[in-house]
Amino acid sequence: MTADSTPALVRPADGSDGDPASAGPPSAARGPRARNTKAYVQYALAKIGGAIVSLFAVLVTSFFLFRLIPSDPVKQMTGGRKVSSEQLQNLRHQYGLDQPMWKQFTSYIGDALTGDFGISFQFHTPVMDKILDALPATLLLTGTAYVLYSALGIWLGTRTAWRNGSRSDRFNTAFALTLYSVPAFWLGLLLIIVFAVGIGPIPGMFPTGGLESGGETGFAYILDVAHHLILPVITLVAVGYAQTLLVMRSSLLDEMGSDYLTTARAKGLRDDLVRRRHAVPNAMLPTFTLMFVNLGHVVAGQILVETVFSWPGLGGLFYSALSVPDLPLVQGLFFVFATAVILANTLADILYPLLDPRVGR
Amino acid sequence: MTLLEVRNLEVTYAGGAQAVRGVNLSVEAGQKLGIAGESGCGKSTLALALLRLLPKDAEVTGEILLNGEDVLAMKWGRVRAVRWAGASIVFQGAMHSLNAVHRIGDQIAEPILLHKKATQEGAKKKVAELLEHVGLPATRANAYPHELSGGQRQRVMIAMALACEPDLIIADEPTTALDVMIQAQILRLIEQLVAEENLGLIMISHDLAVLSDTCDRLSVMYAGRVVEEGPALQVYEDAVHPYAKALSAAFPTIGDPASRFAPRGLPGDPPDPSALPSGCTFHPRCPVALDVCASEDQVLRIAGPGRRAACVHVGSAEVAATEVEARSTTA
Amino acid sequence: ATPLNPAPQQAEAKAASGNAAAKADSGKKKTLTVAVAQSVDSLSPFLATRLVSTSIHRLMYEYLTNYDPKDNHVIPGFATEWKPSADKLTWTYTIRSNSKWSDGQKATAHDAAFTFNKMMTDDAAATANGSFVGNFKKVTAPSDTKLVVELKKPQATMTSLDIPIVPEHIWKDVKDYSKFNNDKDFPIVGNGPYVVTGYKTDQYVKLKRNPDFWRKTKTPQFDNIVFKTYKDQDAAVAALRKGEVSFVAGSPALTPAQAASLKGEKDIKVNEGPGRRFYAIAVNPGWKTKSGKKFGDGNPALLDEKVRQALFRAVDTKTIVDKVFQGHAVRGQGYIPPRFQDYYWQPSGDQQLGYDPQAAGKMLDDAGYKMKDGKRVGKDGKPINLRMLCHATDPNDKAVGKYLKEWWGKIGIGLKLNCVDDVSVPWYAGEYDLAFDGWSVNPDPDFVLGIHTCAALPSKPKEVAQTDNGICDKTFDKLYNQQLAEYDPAKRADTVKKMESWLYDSGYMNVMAYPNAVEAYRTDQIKSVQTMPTAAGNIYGQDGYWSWWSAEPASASDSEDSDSSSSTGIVIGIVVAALIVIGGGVFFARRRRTTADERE
Amino acid sequence: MTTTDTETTPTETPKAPSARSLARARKRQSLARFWRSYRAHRSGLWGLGLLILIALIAIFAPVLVGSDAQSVTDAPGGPMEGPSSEFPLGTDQFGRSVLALLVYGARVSLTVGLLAAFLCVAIGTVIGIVAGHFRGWYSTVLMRVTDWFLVMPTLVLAIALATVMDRSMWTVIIAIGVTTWPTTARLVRAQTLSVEARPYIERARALGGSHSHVMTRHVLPNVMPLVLAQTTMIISSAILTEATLAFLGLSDPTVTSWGGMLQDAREAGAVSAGDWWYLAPPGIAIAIVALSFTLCGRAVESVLNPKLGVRS
Amino acid sequence: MTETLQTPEVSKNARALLSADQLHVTFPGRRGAAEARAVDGVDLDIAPGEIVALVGESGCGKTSLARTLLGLEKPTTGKVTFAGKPLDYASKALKSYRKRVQLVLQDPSGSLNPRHTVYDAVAEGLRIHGYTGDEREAVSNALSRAGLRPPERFFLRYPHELSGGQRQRVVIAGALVLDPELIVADEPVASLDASVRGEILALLLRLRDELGLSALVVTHDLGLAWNIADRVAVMYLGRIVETGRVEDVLTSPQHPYTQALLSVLPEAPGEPVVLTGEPPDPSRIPGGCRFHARCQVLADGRADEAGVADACRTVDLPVLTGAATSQVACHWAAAGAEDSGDSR
Ligand SMILES: Nc1ncnc2c1ncn2[C@@H]1O[C@H](COP(=O)(O)OP(=O)(O)OP(=O)(O)O)[C@@H](O)[C@H]1O
Ligand SMILES: Nc1ncnc2c1ncn2[C@@H]1O[C@H](COP(=O)(O)OP(=O)(O)OP(=O)(O)O)[C@@H](O)[C@H]1O
Ligand SMILES: [Mg+2]
Ligand SMILES: [Mg+2]
Repeated sequence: MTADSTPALVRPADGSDGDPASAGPPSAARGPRARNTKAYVQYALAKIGGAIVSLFAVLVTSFFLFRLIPSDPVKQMTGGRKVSSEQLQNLRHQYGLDQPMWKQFTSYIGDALTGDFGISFQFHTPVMDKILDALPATLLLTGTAYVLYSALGIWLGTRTAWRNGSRSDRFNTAFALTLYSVPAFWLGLLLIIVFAVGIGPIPGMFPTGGLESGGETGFAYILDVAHHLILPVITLVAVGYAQTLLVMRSSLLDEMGSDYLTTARAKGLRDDLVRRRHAVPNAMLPTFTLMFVNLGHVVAGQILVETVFSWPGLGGLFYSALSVPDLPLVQGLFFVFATAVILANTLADILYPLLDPRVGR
Repeated sequence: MTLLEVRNLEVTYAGGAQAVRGVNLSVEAGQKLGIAGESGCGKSTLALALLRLLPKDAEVTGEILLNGEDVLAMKWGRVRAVRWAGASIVFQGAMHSLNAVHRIGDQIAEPILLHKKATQEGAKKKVAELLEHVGLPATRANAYPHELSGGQRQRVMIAMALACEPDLIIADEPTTALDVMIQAQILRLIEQLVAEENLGLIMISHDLAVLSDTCDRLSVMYAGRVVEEGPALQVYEDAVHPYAKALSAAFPTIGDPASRFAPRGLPGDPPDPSALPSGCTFHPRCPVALDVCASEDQVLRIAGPGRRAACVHVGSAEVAATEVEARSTTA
Repeated sequence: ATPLNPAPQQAEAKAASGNAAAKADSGKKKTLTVAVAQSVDSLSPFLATRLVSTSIHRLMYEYLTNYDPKDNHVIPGFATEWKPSADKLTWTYTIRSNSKWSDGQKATAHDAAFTFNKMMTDDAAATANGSFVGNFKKVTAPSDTKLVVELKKPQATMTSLDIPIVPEHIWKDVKDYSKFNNDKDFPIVGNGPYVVTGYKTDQYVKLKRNPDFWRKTKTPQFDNIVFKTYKDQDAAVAALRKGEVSFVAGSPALTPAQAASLKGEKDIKVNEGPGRRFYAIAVNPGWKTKSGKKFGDGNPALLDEKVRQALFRAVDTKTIVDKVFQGHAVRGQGYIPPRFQDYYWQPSGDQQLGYDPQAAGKMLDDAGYKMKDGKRVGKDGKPINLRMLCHATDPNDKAVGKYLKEWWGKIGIGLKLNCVDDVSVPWYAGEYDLAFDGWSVNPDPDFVLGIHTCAALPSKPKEVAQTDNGICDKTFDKLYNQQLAEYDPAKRADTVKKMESWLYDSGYMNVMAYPNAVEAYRTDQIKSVQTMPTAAGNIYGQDGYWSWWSAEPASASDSEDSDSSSSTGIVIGIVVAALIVIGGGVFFARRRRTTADERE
Repeated sequence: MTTTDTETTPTETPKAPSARSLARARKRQSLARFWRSYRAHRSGLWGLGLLILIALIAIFAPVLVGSDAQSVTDAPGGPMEGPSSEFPLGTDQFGRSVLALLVYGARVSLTVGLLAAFLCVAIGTVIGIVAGHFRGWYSTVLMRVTDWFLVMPTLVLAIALATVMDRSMWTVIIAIGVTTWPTTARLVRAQTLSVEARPYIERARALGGSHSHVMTRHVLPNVMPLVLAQTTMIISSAILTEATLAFLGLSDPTVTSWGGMLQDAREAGAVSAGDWWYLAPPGIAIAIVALSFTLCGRAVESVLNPKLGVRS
Repeated sequence: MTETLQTPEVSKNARALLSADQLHVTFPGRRGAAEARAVDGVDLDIAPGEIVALVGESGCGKTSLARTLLGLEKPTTGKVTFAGKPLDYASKALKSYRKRVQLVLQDPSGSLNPRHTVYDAVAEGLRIHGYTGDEREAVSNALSRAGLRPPERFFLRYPHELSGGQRQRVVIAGALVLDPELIVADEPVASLDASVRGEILALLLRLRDELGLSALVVTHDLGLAWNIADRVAVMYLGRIVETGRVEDVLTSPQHPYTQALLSVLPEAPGEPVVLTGEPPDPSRIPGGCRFHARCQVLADGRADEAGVADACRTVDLPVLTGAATSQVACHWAAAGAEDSGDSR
């Protein structure tokens, strides 16, 4: 959800550099392949360099941004129990909170570069351990949903665009848009009421929350987790696939009148081959962009859906960390989230030239 | 048997634009037909109609006999079989007509694999042959379209058109976007290939000069209709229809003092195909229009041996161009 | 042990499958699943502060003393008896000799001494319970059964030191107490009635009955207890409905709507007991440091006792109990909830500040705060607009805030709710006018009284301190010291009540209600469970392990149906999902066939 | 008297039609043309109709349901009553009519949606145009900043911001506005780049036009339609984000919003109690408004796009 | 400043309205590619009232030269002189320069903002330069001069409501409204239909005759040069290789490149000389004569006969002066010209 879900999000394929000349295709023939490879490596290195700069910027901001939250670390550590003056000093000292800001900052940066984000105030565990604990659950949920809604979106997007204006197009688009407008957490609540609790003749078929019933092993465990996965995944897919659908649809529509499609038809290709071999690969680029943006957000999880379904993932962890607030954990999570997005974007940038020969060389 | 015979072809787009209005054409094997006309007169529409490539909602009537078989009456399966194998097209903008994400070799091989049931190996060999044929090194098969220059891309398009050894090639403005020198290269290549293989060729362009140089016969179109046709040189140098005349005058001959400091053109604007003028569609711009032109549609009439033109001033007998002019001044 | 149940219980059969020893037992085990809302902060007693963690610690470890479930009086725990010296500065505890750690080692006074010493010497170990030992001078264990604690000054909580005693032989190797969470090696060595056998962050904590537990008056009937985390209370309630869990503890209570909807349900019992919390409006008294330095920016009008009282007179506690708590609370007056009978105090008739907006208006008029254009103006001629701190996560704060805003609006006082996640920063800075406040009261009231003494004030402005609301008053302090030194329960109770009376009159702490504990369990899984106090008490979060220690499983036949229904759930769920996938596939395949040929 | 007045004006106009007034007529005409093609989009009409209806409801809320509908002390009903003729959608835990609250909630949702979108679009457009127009390091810096904001998971950043600032409607507006602009900025920059590549920009520069001339006279008008279409989409997602933040308890609890109602309903245990009349309407209302804006946006986009030639 | 130093140059170009002097424009190469020398040493003078055609194949640097003359691109080295004064790139000075020199682009549809009416488009220049007179009057005048009559009929049209020829007239009117002294037209008719072209060209000629306007017309169409230009400059790979009166250059071309260009025209007599290979690449300009790699004269051995083959490959040619005399930059022509002179 949120604003970045509008299809317009998709970035121009030429990446972030402001070079206007890169938008057009190079006019003259390029030199030998070796030069292309070298250019590509250069391009990739530039992208990676950019990513490192971004990462550093994120690191710095996450330090300062969350220091704005009015909160008292010592209180988080003692869970609100009353402390004496000297105990207070001791705790402050122990966590380095009595250091001047710049010193805290430098040691934070230094530690963070080694993957150490300090000790969670509320869980007394290294932040990274806590994050790594919750990561698999998030990846399982949002990853599954991601794969499903991307596939569904691409498939339906292709279909609706190819039969633009038909009844199934109108129905599918309207249906997707409607789901897209529904708040995810609300849909989750409804699904719980209807399919987990059961309403009227519908029995409660699914668990109300959590990742597992506990205690299962082997195949039974897998089945059990799958069973827990169904409702949250449905929620995420329902609110998520519209975006991919719309992007896929509009980029395919853009391609629909293209001359190369006429060429393909003129060659005597069947309609579905024209679509699959020619139209879709060309229309995929904006969708790929979106998919990589979404991929980056897979790690951030779905705060609300994770909350509603008691999913022990990063989204829920972030929200609880923020409401305590557990500064080191918040910083660490924020950094991990942003890193995931940066990595996904960089990966996208690096892969584009391979996906679309026009880009980046 | 004539290779291609088009009878009374009419195309109306969904928006009501009458892009082609009753065109008759015929092309023999080994013959080169040029179609000239200004932008929007329906040249591309005509070309696309020949292989039923127009959008579904465009209404097409008439007969298109390709090797005696009516394309418009065929089943889709048959149409697909005829496409490229029977007649292939070289499109105007090669950049857009090639798929940017596939290697050109694969694009050339695609119709071979489809129509000739060739093996991958066979197709590859054929692609290499074709590329050499149009003057590109066979290694370029691995290139993507954007790695080629405009002229090279156009060569790829031509190679592709030849892939299934069709009887007819339709070239829709194959050189418009190209530089003079490259244009010359491509035209030579087409001429040479057509001569070698004894193919039928329909060449579409707005450049009357180029067509007259390349083709055997010329048809000049205006607002969806052929207004003059005949042997290429005659039409170019001695046009009968006022439009064709104006068009040929627009290409000055260097060294001809008559055109020095005297650019010639045709006043007025090209017609809008969805709101065509009444009567002869050319009459609003015609320097020699009569009153009847505004109300009476003009059909093609014999204008000499092997020549026809759609103008009131033609018909009864051969009317010399000078006479037409004289008459217009008196009128 | 009770005879084994012929029919398996779903949850418990699973628990057994991973455990070889249990398999030998033919795997028929009984499991009690408790839905909790909090996630465990730590399993280390030195770090854990959340209720869920301390409840688990009650089951894992012994404490020196325990509380009688009937009436909360102190009873022996790890210590069998205790005795203060005449100067009340040395306490000698006799440690029981029949307690064993679950790894077979004997639990002794040395373990207790180790625990206390660790907290006294290692700051990290003092994180959670440091306040208990802040006053300790020296702790020694002269023998296996004798523990001696020397104090710096007398301390009233010596019989209610709520500190889990940990095994020295395990904990002495711990390097860094600030990071050790006691959650890596299972089972975790303990000497309580249950032993922790498994833990997954934010998911569950599993415990197994400790067969060697010393208290043999009764053997716990459930073989396993699982604390399962449900972040969403409705999910927990749904899980209870479906029989996925046996018990739901509210956080802090089930909402009235939830309670109401569960009440009619078959096989579910809603238990409502008087809560241990008071729920009050705290008024900024003008904060000072220990040395008397003033700080904070509380509204000066509130320094007038009459204004504070007037504000409270405009609060209709009955409506709050009826509407916000919908009857699941008791109207508040004195500081200590009625659950603690000994210390419960009520204002006398003329002392009472009952709901009377008119009287409130008059009091304000008299105090010199006149109405002007519908707004009450202060001494500076500006309208009085008060800021009230509220806990963003507490729905009651927000709901009561809505009422307060309207009630006080009627007597011309403006209110702005400032709901934040962490109220402590503005609070310790004294930057508030009013605040929602509430504490869970222990059987011994020392703590909740001590937080209003001058000694609890911060030493520096804005620093975290022991004080609750920055109150500092000589009269109150005198009474506090008096009760601290008083060993006669009745006399001490008297003094405590005097303190409550003072607090009431001061208007600094206006108790609005004592929320009830509202919780629910499945009677087809739990036949009976001990409440605390026995008469109308609560189950979750007791001062002791009584509830789970005493819980009786329902007979097998009752639980069968919940079992089958949830496994049916799995089957149906997966079948439905499979059908959708297959249906989609078929649909897709069919469409493809139709599009394949005659289309263009 | 008045008739003569009105008669003189039209007689004057054809005589000396000032270019300005004719231009205005021209603008009106193109608006009319816009409306004609907009009308062809049935879903867009639906969206617009619904929006107008909801906007009217929001504006006239005090008249429709009484100005004290939000009062807890004067709540007319009992807690959590089911639908009845008096309370068509039942009551909340304070006994207030859910329908009345829903009507009031529209005010917050629409205000937040509109203002947040405005903020987002204003920032995004300015930054996008400037970054697209100028070359060199400031453009690079601007885009780096934009990229930085873009990699932040929006909701995460909004939650963080809403936590940092105090709970009020303005906080939510700012949090949404500040976190969503980068998308707009990128889009506007891309569009600016494509507009800047058009020959008419070259012509304007060759005529001696300054940077501000080019940006305001040429780029802005050509970017605006796209921005307009984008705005409606942003409004729709801003409304969803507002609901989300309110649902997480990050909005002002004393203000009734749809997201806040859902949060209240959940806190009150409406889910367990199965009180659908309390739970369903706010969600449906959010979905309807969000959908309406999206539909309008899509219709606007498809009306403007062909002429805009964005895609060509 | 250095008045004294400039004096001789001012006098040198005294007759020219606009002149380019040793102009070089270099674009940095993208992503490690070599830099592109789009304009590589050009001298060109345009006298008042003169129409100069600049011809050459695609990518030879015509547009870059035109843009540099307008100050839209800063020359890497060399300078542009207008009315005897070197062009000043300060924004104020540029603005006043751009009042006197106007640009007309190839694509009239693209040169008009689709959201501006014809009136706005024409008045834009006036507004930019803060015209104080009657704007309406000026716009009407410009439109009628550009052949759009009656002008009022077109005021409120949008570009998409006009035909291509009309659009180009609007663009020209927009240029005329500021009463410029020189128009630079970059392929002004390339995108128009053949039948419409003549009208626009006739308009340019008429404006020269009526207003004494100078023009630089950039084109790749030699017929167009024949139609309207006084003088023609043939450009190859960033440099002018042949220049002179249209009648001279187009009827008896000296440079093999010009010869080839003329020979491939459809109606040209004789066997066309189709140069092989792709358009040249300004990032790889060969040494010696820049045309030698494609030169038919060198290829068929005629250069060898004339004994200049080595010079063609190795000896750089001097930059032709901008003056109106006929000049050619070719070793072979230099050698051959004497021969033919002898034989004649
Ligand atoms: N898909 C379509 N729908 C509606 N009208 C169309 C469509 N394609 C072309 N037209 C109209 O039909 C007329 C003929 O178009 P066509 O492309 O055949 O012209 P053309 O002679 O090829 O022009 P050009 O020289 O510019 O290529 C034009 O006026 C065009 O606007
Ligand atoms: N902004 C630029 N950056 C880099 N290279 C450029 C730029 N503009 C032009 N070039 C290069 O400079 C060379 C000359 O370009 P120019 O546009 O002047 O040619 P032209 O003669 O006008 O060609 P055409 O006939 O195709 O318009 C070309 O190779 C082009 O790629
Ligand atoms: Mg065409
Ligand atoms: Mg150019």
